[in-house]
Amino acid sequence: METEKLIAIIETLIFASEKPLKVKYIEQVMSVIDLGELTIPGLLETLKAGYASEESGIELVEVAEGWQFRTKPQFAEWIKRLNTVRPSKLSAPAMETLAIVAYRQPITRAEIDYVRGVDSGGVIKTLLDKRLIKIIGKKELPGRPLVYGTTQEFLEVFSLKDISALPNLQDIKQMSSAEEELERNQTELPLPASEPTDEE
Amino acid sequence: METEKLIAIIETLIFASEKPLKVKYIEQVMSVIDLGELTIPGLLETLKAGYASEESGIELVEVAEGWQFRTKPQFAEWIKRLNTVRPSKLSAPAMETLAIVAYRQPITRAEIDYVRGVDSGGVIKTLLDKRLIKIIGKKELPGRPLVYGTTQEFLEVFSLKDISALPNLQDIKQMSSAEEELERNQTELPLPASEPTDEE
Amino acid sequence: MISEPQDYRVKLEIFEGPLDLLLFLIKRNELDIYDIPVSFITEQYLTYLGMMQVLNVELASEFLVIAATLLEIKARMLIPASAEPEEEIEDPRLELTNRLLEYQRFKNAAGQLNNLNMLYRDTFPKGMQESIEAEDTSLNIEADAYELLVAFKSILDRAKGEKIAYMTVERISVAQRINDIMERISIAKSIVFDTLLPEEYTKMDIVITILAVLELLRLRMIRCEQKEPFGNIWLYVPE
Repeated sequence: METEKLIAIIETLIFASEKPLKVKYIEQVMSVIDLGELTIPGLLETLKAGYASEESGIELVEVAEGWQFRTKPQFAEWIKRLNTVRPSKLSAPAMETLAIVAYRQPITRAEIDYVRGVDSGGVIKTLLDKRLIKIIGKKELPGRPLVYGTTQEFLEVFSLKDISALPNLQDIKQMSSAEEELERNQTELPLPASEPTDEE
Repeated sequence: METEKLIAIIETLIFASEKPLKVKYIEQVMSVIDLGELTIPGLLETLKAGYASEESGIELVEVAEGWQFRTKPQFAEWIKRLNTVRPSKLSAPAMETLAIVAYRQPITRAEIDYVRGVDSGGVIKTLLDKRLIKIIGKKELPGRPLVYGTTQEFLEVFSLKDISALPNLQDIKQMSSAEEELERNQTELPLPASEPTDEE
Repeated sequence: MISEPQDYRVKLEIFEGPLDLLLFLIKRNELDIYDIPVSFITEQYLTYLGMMQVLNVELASEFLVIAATLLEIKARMLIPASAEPEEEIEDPRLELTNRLLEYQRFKNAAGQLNNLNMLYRDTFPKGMQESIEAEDTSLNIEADAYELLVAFKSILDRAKGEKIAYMTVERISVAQRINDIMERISIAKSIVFDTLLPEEYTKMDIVITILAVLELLRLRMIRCEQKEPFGNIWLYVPE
């Protein structure tokens, strides 16, 4: 089969998929074809480059551990003018709480409350409803509190390839010694380790 | 504005639209631009020709209600293959119905219909087909209605050791800020049957 | 409508909590976060709280907790460092400083998240779904148990309002309803279905009544007739 045809198949698979499409599923579907020297990731890159360079308003992006077609950000204003699309917005408290969950997961509500200095019950509910965070288990602590983490939808909404693609937490100078102290002081309220960015 | 840019705007509008997009909406959105000699229908034809001639797997079609992108028919087989390879999510009605069965089994269809407030025949059939629920007997009620319960496969899909491992309502208490309400209501799932299945 | 206090309230709510307020005060007064002048900041903080109270802004209890913390730190700062010379005295401000730094980091992180290409704000996925679907009865399903729980909870929430009051008052069984119907029909000989329902009926009443009628039909204890489409349904005692 010619390369163009292979790429067209991949294009339709991603196009027809409602959610970002994982490479493994593309590979499974196309396992009946002898690709020769070619690989699915290689073909994906070719397809992506085609959309990127072209005068197209659409691009192929890698999000949430899969591939999806999306409109290029510079066209957002035009699409919003169509009132059929729902714009998304998160309040400042929601964004802040989401950031804490994203960088400190798994995290309990008590820990979120402590970092924010205010009760976060309502905001957590909002984020759960929006499916940006989810309950990922219970902590081995008295009362077995629930612990929260981010979802696939979180990655999709923020156009992140995977959780490691989160922007680095900006380090504030002179923090390290202060942080060690923090860790030592946390006997009553255990917070997760203070270097969150290098997990996974 | 160059023609390419205009076409890209139209492309993203159609792409992002949830329904086939009418020309008049495109015209409304783009009414702020001076198109000069160009017309929206003309630009649409150019865009359509671009997709048609290209090696793309996608085409722009005009259906009764407007314009939409679709995969070209010759790729349908590949998309069908994808649907069998990729795990699917349960639809919201299916998940809802399954939840009622899981938490209130044994339960009759009339009871499910009542709780959901809509006819659940189709959803029950889907769940039976997927072997997530099964008929576990008949109820000692007039008409001896069938009663449903969950299956072994259900436990496997949801990674549950046994049915007692289902998370309970206390687990989501902290999800909501109105905690007390939940506690008060959790035994009160109103069922039409005279003998509510008050297991637990 | 008196809208003035409301306006103030909106302005003051830019502080998401006491830590946010403290950070603001430190920044506004160009203070060193690693060497916070506690007396000064406590005074400023309390002034702010006082102002909010004057404006009738309801304060979250956390604001008062931090006020107490500040006062406590202030008091501990006054204890002479030489009291126990062999022990290394910890700076009483340390925990608060760390909390503020930590909070600051996440405020920054929230800003960074906000700068990413957000779906439905900066970028949009395909709006329409393809309708090519394979008939799929496979068990190839992605699901987790909490989704199930959440679905169940939303059912409970939805079920709330309407019924619970009725439920407890009249939890009538199908058997009871059958007896009711038979009693009335033996007197009246014929009866319109709708009149079997109580004056204020719930969905449950309908279900139970229908179940009762169906059962009676099955047992041939009544006969049922509808004279025209969408017309009244009449129930009779069979001859």
